Amino acid sequence: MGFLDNYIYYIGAFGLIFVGLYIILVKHNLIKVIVGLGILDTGVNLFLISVGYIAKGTAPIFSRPGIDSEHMVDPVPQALVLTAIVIGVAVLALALSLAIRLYQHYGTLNLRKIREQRW
Amino acid sequence: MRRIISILLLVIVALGISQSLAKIPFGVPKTKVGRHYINEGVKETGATNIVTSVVVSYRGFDTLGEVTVLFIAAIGLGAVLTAGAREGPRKTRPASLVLYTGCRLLFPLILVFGTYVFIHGHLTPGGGFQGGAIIASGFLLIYLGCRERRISRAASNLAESLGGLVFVVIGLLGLGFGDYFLLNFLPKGTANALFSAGIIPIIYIAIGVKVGSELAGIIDNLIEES
Amino acid sequence: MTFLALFLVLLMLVGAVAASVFKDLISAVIAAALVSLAASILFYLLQAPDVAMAEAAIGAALTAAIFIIAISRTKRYEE
Amino acid sequence: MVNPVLLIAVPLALAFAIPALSLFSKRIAKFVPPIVLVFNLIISLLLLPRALENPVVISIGGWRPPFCINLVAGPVGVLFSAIIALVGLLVSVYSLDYIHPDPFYIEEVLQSKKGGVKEGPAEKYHMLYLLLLTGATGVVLTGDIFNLFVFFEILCISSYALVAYLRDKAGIESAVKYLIQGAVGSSLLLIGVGLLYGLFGTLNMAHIAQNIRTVSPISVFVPMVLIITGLGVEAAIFPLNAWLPDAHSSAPSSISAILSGIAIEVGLYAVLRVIFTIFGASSILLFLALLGILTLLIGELCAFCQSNIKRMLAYSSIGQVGLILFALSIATSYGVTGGLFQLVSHTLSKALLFLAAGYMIYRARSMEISALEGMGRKMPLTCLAFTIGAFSLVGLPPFIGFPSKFLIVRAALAAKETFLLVLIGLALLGTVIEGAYFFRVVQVLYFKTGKTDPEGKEAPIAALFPMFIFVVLIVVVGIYPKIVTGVLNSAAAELLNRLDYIRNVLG
Repeated sequence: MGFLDNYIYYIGAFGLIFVGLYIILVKHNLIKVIVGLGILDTGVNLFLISVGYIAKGTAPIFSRPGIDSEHMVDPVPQALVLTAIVIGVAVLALALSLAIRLYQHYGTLNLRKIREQRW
Repeated sequence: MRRIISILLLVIVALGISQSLAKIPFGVPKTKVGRHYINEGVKETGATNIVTSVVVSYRGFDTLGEVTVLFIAAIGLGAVLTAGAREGPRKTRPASLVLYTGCRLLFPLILVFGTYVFIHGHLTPGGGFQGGAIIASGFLLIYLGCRERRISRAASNLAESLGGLVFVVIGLLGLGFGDYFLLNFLPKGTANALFSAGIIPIIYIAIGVKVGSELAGIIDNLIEES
Repeated sequence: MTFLALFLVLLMLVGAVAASVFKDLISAVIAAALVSLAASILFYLLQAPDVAMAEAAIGAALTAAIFIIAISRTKRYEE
Repeated sequence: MVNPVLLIAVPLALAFAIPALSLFSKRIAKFVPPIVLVFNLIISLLLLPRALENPVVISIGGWRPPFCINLVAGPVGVLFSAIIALVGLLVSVYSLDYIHPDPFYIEEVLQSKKGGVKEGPAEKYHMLYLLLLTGATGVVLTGDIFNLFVFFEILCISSYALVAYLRDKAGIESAVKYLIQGAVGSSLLLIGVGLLYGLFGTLNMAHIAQNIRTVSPISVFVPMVLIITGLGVEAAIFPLNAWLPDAHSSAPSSISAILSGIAIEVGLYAVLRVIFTIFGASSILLFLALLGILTLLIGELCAFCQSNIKRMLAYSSIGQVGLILFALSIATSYGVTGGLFQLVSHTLSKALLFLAAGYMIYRARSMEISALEGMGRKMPLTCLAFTIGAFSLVGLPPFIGFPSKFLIVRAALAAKETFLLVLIGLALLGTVIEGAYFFRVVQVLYFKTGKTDPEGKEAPIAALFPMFIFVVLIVVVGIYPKIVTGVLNSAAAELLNRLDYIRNVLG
């Protein structure tokens, strides 16, 4: 159980990252690929947060006076993840708008079938 | 074939990362910078939510960049999707009465909740991004329920511009007052009061307005038939 | 505490795999939203309430909505 | 007292103001980028003398580093920001008249029969353009690795949107490819940054660099590879550049000029900053040199096979990136100076080539090289500009490409390693191929009479003027390379001397 205690979050985070990368590498449907990007982002965010965690920690908010600051978790990764979440949603929205246009042009979202340009 | 190559590639990456991960034990404090923020944050910025003080004050420049990213996405989405000026109301089937009334009732409540979240960003969990997202989901509700309504494009543009401008101008005022961009030049007040932490609540309100109007604009652009 | 985390991580991974397997894109998106929701509870367990709020509001709700709008304007089933 | 933060804050403020301003007047948007970029150019030039003496380190928010984000305006940063402002300014003057004269675009608009396209997206074009350049400026000035990621995203996302700006088939498809590869790259970059934070507990680049030796090399290696891979997508290093030819050839020509002339270079800068300053890694330099030559040969060979002029120029950019990467990985003072010089020379020449090609394509209504036959008589000035750009890129004497390539060869010879000698031989082979395809185009322009008769009209003055400035710069620097070598030498010294960088930032 000790192993799981220590690594469960890392396993979850990297599990998501690898499933996301797998979807992006293997699937042909553009919307599916964008779903993969979203999962990848979530995995990266979970990884960043787990880096900042401290065992038996509390949230870094002095909501009442006299709170123990010794066991507060690291606030920096949380700030980074707030930024990363918003950037992720921005990329997803732009990607989806491109997908809509692509569908209007080609009538399909299968990236295999869309080969206007070659090497 | 493609699957096998991809899986092999991923296994190699996983092995590499595990090498590095072994040096980053879970749950052990490892950071000097974060400790400094926890110990000095309340004194230096006046915000009791340390995450807020990091997001808006210590790493405020990141946040400026992040707001810009969302701004770019909103503009880019508009540039990719909209063709020509939109005239007249949207042509859709009206929603059922229950949905319509429910959305009409919920919308102001969601708006108030979102505003609460970003005004209290320096005291409790939450802040500009979360509040903005909540407000945007309120607009999403309006699109689902009251389908003939539409956000005024001019008002949303104005809100977007004002939010961004307030952020940058406050930063530049800091430069004017004390040679540092985003310097917290207002009095910090007593911790845990609503009117405290100097420029932090002002910036978070600006971010909330900007993020809310941008996300609502993104939804508006996506939903609109072009 | 650990069991909750274990359950959520498993739920998350199952959701991610389901998102990869489903041919119906709407189901895939809902599975992905489930991943975000589980991740947001994990953020809360990891003492990051700010991030949990942002992930729940942006990652789970808004993203899923945007996806569904986009799918309604394209094609629902993967070929 | 000039503050480098103005280079980022003022463009952002004006870009944010454009949606509100355009409620009053639709025409105002297109004049904002030139004005802002003039301002940026002036600030950069004012900063230059101070930066040459001692890097200007500015912390944001009034805290001391490493507890805040800081900007480092050293010779490298100011050099890059000046180039970004200069090229950006000239291209923005060019795009005053060239918003969407691409023939393909016009056809599509006629087909869809929808009015009002001109006004709406045109102001969006100018906002995105300005934000792209702001992102690039932020990347070169910042001293914080996560902040670098954020500005990198600004740069990337605005270029995805601009590649898709014409909304034609090719543009959307290339933007999709570019976006997917770019987004995966940035995720890898973010994982790398997270690992670094886990290892060192700080995000300040100088602070990480100071502590890099406290951790075993093998665990530092993984984040380094992830970060370089993430940045390498934008820098178009060999296995990661599949998006580039599509994206550069289907964007509007003014955007191709910026993507080729600035975006790639900023990506390269970020790779270098990470390798030289943060990791101080000399072990992978040889590998990078090899990768550079591989990139060079593949780019030049593919360019040789193209019949589409913009794709040819795009592949030629890949080749040039390879050459620059090779020169920089020699990692001697000569090598880095040569690499930076080549970078400047490529920026000026390639921007000029894309700008000239833009109007040639517009008049010929086709991107095929064969359609440009006889253009030399129809548009003499534009074709002259194109020819000068091409000669400069190949490295002919009176132009800027000559001294830069000369420096690279000298650096490789001075290193006295057989491996490098072999590689520089291959690089020269690449240059020969480059010469072959550029001369082919020049020959088509001047010495073939066109079967089809393209419209015989010169480009408008707003387009000719920036091209003329580029030509003047290329010739003047080509004749007196001393104008820039001073700055380049101190820039190379800054990149190579990481201890000075750490001392300047952390005090």
